[in-house]
Amino acid sequence: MAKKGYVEIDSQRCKGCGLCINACPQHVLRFSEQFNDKGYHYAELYDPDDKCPGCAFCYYMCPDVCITVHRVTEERVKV
Amino acid sequence: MAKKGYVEIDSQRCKGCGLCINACPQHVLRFSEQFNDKGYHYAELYDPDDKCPGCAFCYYMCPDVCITVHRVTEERVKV
Amino acid sequence: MANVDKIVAQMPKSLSGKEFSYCPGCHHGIVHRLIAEVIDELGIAGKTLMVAPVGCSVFAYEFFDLDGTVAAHGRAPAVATGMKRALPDRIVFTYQGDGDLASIGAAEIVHAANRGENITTIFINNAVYGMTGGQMAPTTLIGQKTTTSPYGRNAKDNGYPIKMSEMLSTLDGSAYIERVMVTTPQNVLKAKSAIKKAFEVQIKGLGFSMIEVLSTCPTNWGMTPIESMKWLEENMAKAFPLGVFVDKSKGVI
Amino acid sequence: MANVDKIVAQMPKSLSGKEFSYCPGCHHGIVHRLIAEVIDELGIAGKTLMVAPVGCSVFAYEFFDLDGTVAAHGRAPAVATGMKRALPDRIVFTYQGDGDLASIGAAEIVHAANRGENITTIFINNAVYGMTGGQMAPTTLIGQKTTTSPYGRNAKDNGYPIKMSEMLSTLDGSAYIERVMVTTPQNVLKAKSAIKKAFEVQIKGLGFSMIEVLSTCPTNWGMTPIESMKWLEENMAKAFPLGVFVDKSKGVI
Amino acid sequence: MIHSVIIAGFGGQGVMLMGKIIAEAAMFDGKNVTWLPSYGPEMRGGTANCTVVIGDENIGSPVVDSPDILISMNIPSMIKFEPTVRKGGIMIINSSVIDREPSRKDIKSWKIDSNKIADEIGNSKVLNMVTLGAFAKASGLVTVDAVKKALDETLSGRNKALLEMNVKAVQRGMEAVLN
Amino acid sequence: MIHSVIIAGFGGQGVMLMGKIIAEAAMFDGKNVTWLPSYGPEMRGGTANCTVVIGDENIGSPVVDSPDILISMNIPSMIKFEPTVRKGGIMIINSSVIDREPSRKDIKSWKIDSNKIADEIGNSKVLNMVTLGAFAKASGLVTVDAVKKALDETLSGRNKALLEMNVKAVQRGMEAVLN
Amino acid sequence: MKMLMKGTEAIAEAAIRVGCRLYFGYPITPQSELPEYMSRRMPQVKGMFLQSESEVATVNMVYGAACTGSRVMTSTSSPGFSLMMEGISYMAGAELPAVFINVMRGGPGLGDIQPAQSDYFQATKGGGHGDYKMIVLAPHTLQEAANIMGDAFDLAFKYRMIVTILVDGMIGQMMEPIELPEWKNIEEFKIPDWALTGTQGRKPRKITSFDIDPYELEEMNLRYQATYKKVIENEIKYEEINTQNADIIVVAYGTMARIVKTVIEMAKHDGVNVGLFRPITLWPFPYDKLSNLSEHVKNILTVEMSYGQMIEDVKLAVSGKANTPFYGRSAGVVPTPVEVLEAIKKIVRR
Amino acid sequence: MKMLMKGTEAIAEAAIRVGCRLYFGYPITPQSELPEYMSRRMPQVKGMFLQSESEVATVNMVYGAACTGSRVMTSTSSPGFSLMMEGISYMAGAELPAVFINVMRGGPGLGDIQPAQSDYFQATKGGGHGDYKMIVLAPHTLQEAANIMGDAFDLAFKYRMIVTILVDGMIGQMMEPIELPEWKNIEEFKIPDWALTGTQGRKPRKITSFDIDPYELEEMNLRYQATYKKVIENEIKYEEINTQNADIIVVAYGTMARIVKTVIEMAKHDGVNVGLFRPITLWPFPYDKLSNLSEHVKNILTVEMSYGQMIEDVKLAVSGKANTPFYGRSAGVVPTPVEVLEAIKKIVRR
Ligand SMILES: Cc1ncc(C[n+]2csc(CCOP(=O)(O)OP(=O)(O)O)c2C)c(N)n1
Ligand SMILES: Cc1ncc(C[n+]2csc(CCOP(=O)(O)OP(=O)(O)O)c2C)c(N)n1
Ligand code: SF4
Ligand code: SF4
Ligand code: SF4
Ligand code: SF4
Ligand code: SF4
Ligand code: SF4
Ligand SMILES: [Mg+2]
Ligand SMILES: [Mg+2]
Repeated sequence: MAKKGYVEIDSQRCKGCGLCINACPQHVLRFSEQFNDKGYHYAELYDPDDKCPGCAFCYYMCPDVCITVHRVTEERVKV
Repeated sequence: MAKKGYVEIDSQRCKGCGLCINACPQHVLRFSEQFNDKGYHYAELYDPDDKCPGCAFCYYMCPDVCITVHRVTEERVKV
Repeated sequence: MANVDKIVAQMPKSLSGKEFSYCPGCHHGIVHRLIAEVIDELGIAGKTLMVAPVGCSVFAYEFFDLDGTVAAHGRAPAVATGMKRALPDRIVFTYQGDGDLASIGAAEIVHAANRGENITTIFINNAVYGMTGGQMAPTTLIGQKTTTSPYGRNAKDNGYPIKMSEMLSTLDGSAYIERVMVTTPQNVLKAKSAIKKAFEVQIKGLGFSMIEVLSTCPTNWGMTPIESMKWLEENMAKAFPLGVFVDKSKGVI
Repeated sequence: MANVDKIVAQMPKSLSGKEFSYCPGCHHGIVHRLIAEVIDELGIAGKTLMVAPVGCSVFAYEFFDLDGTVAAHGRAPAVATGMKRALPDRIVFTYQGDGDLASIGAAEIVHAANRGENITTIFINNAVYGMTGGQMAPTTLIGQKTTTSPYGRNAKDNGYPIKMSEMLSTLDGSAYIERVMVTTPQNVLKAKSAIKKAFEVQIKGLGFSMIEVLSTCPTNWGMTPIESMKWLEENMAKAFPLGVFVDKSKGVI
Repeated sequence: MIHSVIIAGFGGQGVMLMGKIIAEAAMFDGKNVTWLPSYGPEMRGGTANCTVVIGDENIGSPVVDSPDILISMNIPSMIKFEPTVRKGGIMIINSSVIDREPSRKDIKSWKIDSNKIADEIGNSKVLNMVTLGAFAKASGLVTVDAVKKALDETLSGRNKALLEMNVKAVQRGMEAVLN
Repeated sequence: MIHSVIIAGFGGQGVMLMGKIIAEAAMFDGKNVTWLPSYGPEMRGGTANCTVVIGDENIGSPVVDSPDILISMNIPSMIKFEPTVRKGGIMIINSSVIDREPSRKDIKSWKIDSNKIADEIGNSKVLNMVTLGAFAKASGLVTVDAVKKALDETLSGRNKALLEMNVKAVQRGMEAVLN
Repeated sequence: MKMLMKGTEAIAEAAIRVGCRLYFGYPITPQSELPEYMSRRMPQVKGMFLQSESEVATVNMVYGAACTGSRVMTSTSSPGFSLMMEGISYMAGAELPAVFINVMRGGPGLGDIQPAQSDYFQATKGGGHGDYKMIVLAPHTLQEAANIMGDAFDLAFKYRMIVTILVDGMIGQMMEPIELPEWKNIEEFKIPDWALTGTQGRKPRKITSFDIDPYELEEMNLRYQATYKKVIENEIKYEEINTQNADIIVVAYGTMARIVKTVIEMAKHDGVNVGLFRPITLWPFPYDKLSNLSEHVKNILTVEMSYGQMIEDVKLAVSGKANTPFYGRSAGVVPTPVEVLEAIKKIVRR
Repeated sequence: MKMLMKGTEAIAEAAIRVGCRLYFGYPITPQSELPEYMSRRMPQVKGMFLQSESEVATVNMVYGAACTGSRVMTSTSSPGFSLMMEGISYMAGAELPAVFINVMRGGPGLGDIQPAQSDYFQATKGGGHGDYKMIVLAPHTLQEAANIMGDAFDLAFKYRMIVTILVDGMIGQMMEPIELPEWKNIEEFKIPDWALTGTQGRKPRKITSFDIDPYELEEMNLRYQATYKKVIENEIKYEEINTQNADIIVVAYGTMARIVKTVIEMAKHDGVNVGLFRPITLWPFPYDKLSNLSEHVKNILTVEMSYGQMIEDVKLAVSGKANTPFYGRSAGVVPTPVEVLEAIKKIVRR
């Protein structure tokens, strides 16, 4: 099944507050095992079965504006 | 007919604002012809036919606390 | 039978007897007398502290036979707070003009009220800065000409006549707030019982109490004392409706 | 057929991109983003002036890609007034905390509102002084422990949580006042449209507009960001009911 | 030479304006001049006064301990300022309000029935200009033309009649000194 | 002689308390001592540090440009302070969090797996006391008894168990230095 | 053509003519005629007058207006000036230009409303916190006051500093014939390149007195100090009246200097040759000039309407090279020419 | 028995022990621990702590509490102190005793929160309006700070003056072992005969800084001036460290003096004999003593955490008898012993 959406998270900017993880209806966000340079376990997308529709709930809640949300749509392209 | 009441007005304290005169229901107050030391025509009682019952309306309105109100009553006095 | 002569009304004991510095017909004097009468009747003169403002009533501390001081312009509620916190069993009241209370002193009165500071404030609203020569106050009416609103106050530049009693009554610390005027013997008596109520609220420790008195400033309004009272009743009393805005004393007093 | 990848949400243009100085999970950041989104959508970035407060958001002027300054603690409304009077056709907004706006700045906000000063204020109410280490704010809840109310705020000594939106909405100059929170994606969107409304009110020249945002301070509340949001919803939102308190835009916008 | 004048009376008597007209007139006469009002709450209802200093050279202090000339418009100000007038100085008294004699013998005094004269002219308000006329005549410190010019300036915009009435008042005041 | 210590790490790692206990212990050892925190919003989430100066004579400046000893609890503070340590000085590294080697060769460094040891003791919070123990042993600046006394003071009122656990942590930290 | 005007009004009209179109203020005696005049006049010249809720608000409104690069001013008297100290310190730190008028009255506290010079320290040393300075100008006639307004605004913008006109109730309340300054064409003022006007595409501008990093803040402070040095080098102003071969030199400013000018004439009759040194810039104070003068005279008498404030700057200038007696009265009492003359004679006859 | 305490907390606890039971204040770094401590402690000793809405409110609350004759105090840092200037001037005029703490930080404006000494002028010359003075004490260790609190309240009541403790963020934030002062029995304080307590039969008492008649106000001012004279005669305090036969005398106070003490030791190794003159009372400043010292040494170096404020008092004292070089940094940057030593060597080696 095709990807409908995904998010990029600026892992260095992230402070690991977890508000995005808490807000994600698809539960496809989690804390990374890694520390970033600030010493935080940053948030990362783990979406093996492409659940993320790009609803942007995570973006709405992120206090540090770390998240960029993408939506992927199929469109007829003129050739 | 006997005096039921009367007022004393501190003519030196008076500033001639006329609030008492304006308030007197019996119209027994008026401005004096004289100036007081402050140079004001002070208020004075003119009550030839003893109309003043000592209602104290003038007192209530006086901004400079110039007025002392008396009431005269007939009382049986033990001898 | 003999005639007995009783004095039914005279200078209250709590006044010092010093001549007032106010202009002829100025309502400051009436309110002073009412406060003194209330203090006499409640028998609290010996334990009452007064805080005078900066304004025409800056001299007020001289006119009362009470311990008293003058606060910096607008800060009377803070000064009174300091006194009350130091001596909680004393009665502390402030006397403030509208420039003093509503303009420069807005923060101090708001927070005294919000803290439920157990003090009483007598607020003289005469829609103008009297002392300094009749400049616009926050309480000045729309269209009213003053020395700093020579073309008449207009809402766009200067905003609106501020209703302090209404505003302060939204605060949970306010226990009693009423607006009165003293233009007739009848409403003078109403004003007196309002002031008495305010002091009783403090005595009972119910919190912040304030009486706003709509007052005249014949000198700066450029009217005779009698005209001023008419203008007050016909204009100010409409912009600033009389009434009780908070009363937490119900049942308590 | 081809897959098209669209970015639907990202860092707004009106933010400078500088990393926020706030603690993890602090709501200041969410509100910053919402303001920037609104400014982008209204296309007013080029003519908007920002006044930052003294508080944790003292750095806010750095975080926006706008001309901006920092006002003295509590005086942002006065600074904004000076700017707006000098440049009436610019958009001027202040960003203030509850200590800044409700405590030391009470007089300035009251008079900006009463003048109907045509500015917008974003008011971050987090029931505490964040910047200085979690002291009691006038908005601190009854019973809430802070570094200056170690035994919990009690009404007798400290008065009551002050409801600024309710108080300011009694003033005739207030055109739009609403209280919101940002604890869920849903109410984040509500908060955004409130902020947009406030700016639109200014653009239309209707007068003073303010949005009060109930916000978390995980650090000084001593909770995790998630716990804080729960505490906010269960406690603060009860003491400070959400809603629109004034709306003079009806029919106009 | 430097000359000083103190003008004192009730708020309502237009003493400040009187002082301003005198100062302005002196200015038009090409003199240096200062005008200093009493200010503050002592004005409340009570008495007001102003000090005018006129000189050929620059004027240092506009404050005056002992004036050369006193114009006293009511009893309180006469009581307050008469003793301060410089020996050989001049005092103009508004006898309509002041029912008493000057106590100083070492100064020259003129009693002017200003209110009455003003009423005769038909406007009680111009009593200050009547007094000003008397001052001008008695002191010779300002020329009539300069006073007229000053009045003209101050009343500019107002109707002609008012100006003429004021000028008349000044003249009547000057005459009053002659008698 | 005067010795200076800088203790730096995350807010949550109890670096301030560590510094206070060290200072208090030195005091109980009869030394002069000052403790100076970093303060202000840079603490927001980020790193915190404090400076302890211990001396026999009076201590003038509590500010230290180059410490004799550095206790670094996280990478940022190691990056920031390692270069400032005085030649021949000492650095204690919390190797549980710091996954890198010291770059200075002219100072003596000890790597302590503080978090792990704390977990072994059964309370991750005592990681600061483990580190403190290591510091005490490595520097010899404070006696164990004094540290115990300081802990006793600070935890007075709290339950005995907590105190013992902290003391244990200190001892384990000291042992860690020996290996 | 000369006009008879009140000091406060002369200052206000002069300010308008030199291009001030923004006034914020709060009434206080003895300067309320200034805001009153502005309230009448500003609407006529398309300017803006706003009566603020307090002096604390005033100074911060001025801060805001100054951020936009506009010519803005305010006026107050002693207690009101004290309330502005935090804001003034902020403006100094933010390097914002504006003109303040302090029409001094008797203090301390509520004091009275009569003329005084007891806010000299506050204006020249820094009544607010931190190492900052304002340019302080002290005119002694209404003509000088009117003339100085143009310089005041020019200096404020040239150095991005506050310029304070320090006068007293006498200057504020008296009338004198004056020649008003020429009208300046406000269209010709260009908006400074630091002004907050909205980015309109360009890089954002920030104005602040703040930097959490002490080394950054030190940089800012060193910049202020460099500016102050420039002002000291270029802007010192004073007046001298027969200071050469004088028996005694009197140092006085403002109203007090006026009075001393009268005293100089009186003293001639008594055969005493009195010189006057009148600082026009109180900050920067003319230390060097006065230092030179002190080498050729035995006594340098400072006369103030205070209990001795400027005297400290006089002593710093003289630095032991001459006697530095003092005569002053304060609290609203203005020394008369006679008493100043007596003070002088006592010293000279010693 | 010695305790390790923070400066702000040591001051607070000492104040309570010497009888202060009323504290009003508003948080500000670097002294918020002081109100925080008071909020915990006051209820335990039946005292009163109130967090005010602002520093403007604070100073006026202190005014009100002081009117009742109680021992009241507050604390703040630089910007907050600036907001208190009007109220302080009022208290000086009303002759009200109280203790103020200013824990100075970098300025001007918002500045930063690091230690500074740039509010010296404000505290010693009068940041408020009018001719007034406060007694200004500058402890340099926490022990001295704790000890000085008793004197502070005693002086305040003895002279009916404000006493300001002028320290910086360093003293406020650091910990040091200290011996706390003895507890005073507050029952033994008697209510002053000027205090407002309610007439209870006696004559009413009035407290004000106001008299509309300048001659009356002058009387009041002359009374203040007489008090100040007494304080100057009786209360000057300073510390001297080998000022005799020193190659150079350094004048410094508070934190800066601490650092100089380190420098003295360092200098010995370089064979430079450095003396320290440390004013403890900044007002009244020890002019005479320093004047004497300046006769026997070539260089008197002033070192401050400012760009030169106390230096003016040093120059007034020295009055040309010695060189008066200056070294200072400000804005929250604390000069290190090393750089101060360098500055000294440069001068000595000249
Ligand atoms: C800090 C300060 N600002 C301004 C003033 C000048 N001032 C004295 S009284 C007053 C306003 C008086 O008006 P109000 O409070 O309404 O009292 P009123 O005279 O009308 O009774 C002002 C502005 C002052 N004394 N102090
Ligand atoms: C005049 C003055 N007083 C006090 C302070 C110290 N101070 C800085 S921020 C602040 C309060 C911050 O609380 P708030 O406004 O609620 O903002 P928050 O940090 O909670 O977002 C205080 C008291 C100051 N900078 N200036
Ligand atoms: S866009 Fe929606 S679904 Fe995708 S990660 Fe964010 S919150 Fe989860
Ligand atoms: S909300 Fe933002 S800052 Fe918080 S964890 Fe998610 S990405 Fe990181
Ligand atoms: S008491 Fe009544 S009737 Fe008598 S004079 Fe007064 S108002 Fe008139
Ligand atoms: S009301 Fe009082 S002051 Fe006014 S006229 Fe009557 S008596 Fe005189
Ligand atoms: S000026 Fe107005 S308020 Fe003041 S005393 Fe006169 S009438 Fe009353
Ligand atoms: S202290 Fe509180 S308000 Fe300030 S940044 Fe941290 S969480 Fe946010
Ligand atoms: Mg009023
Ligand atoms: Mg807050």
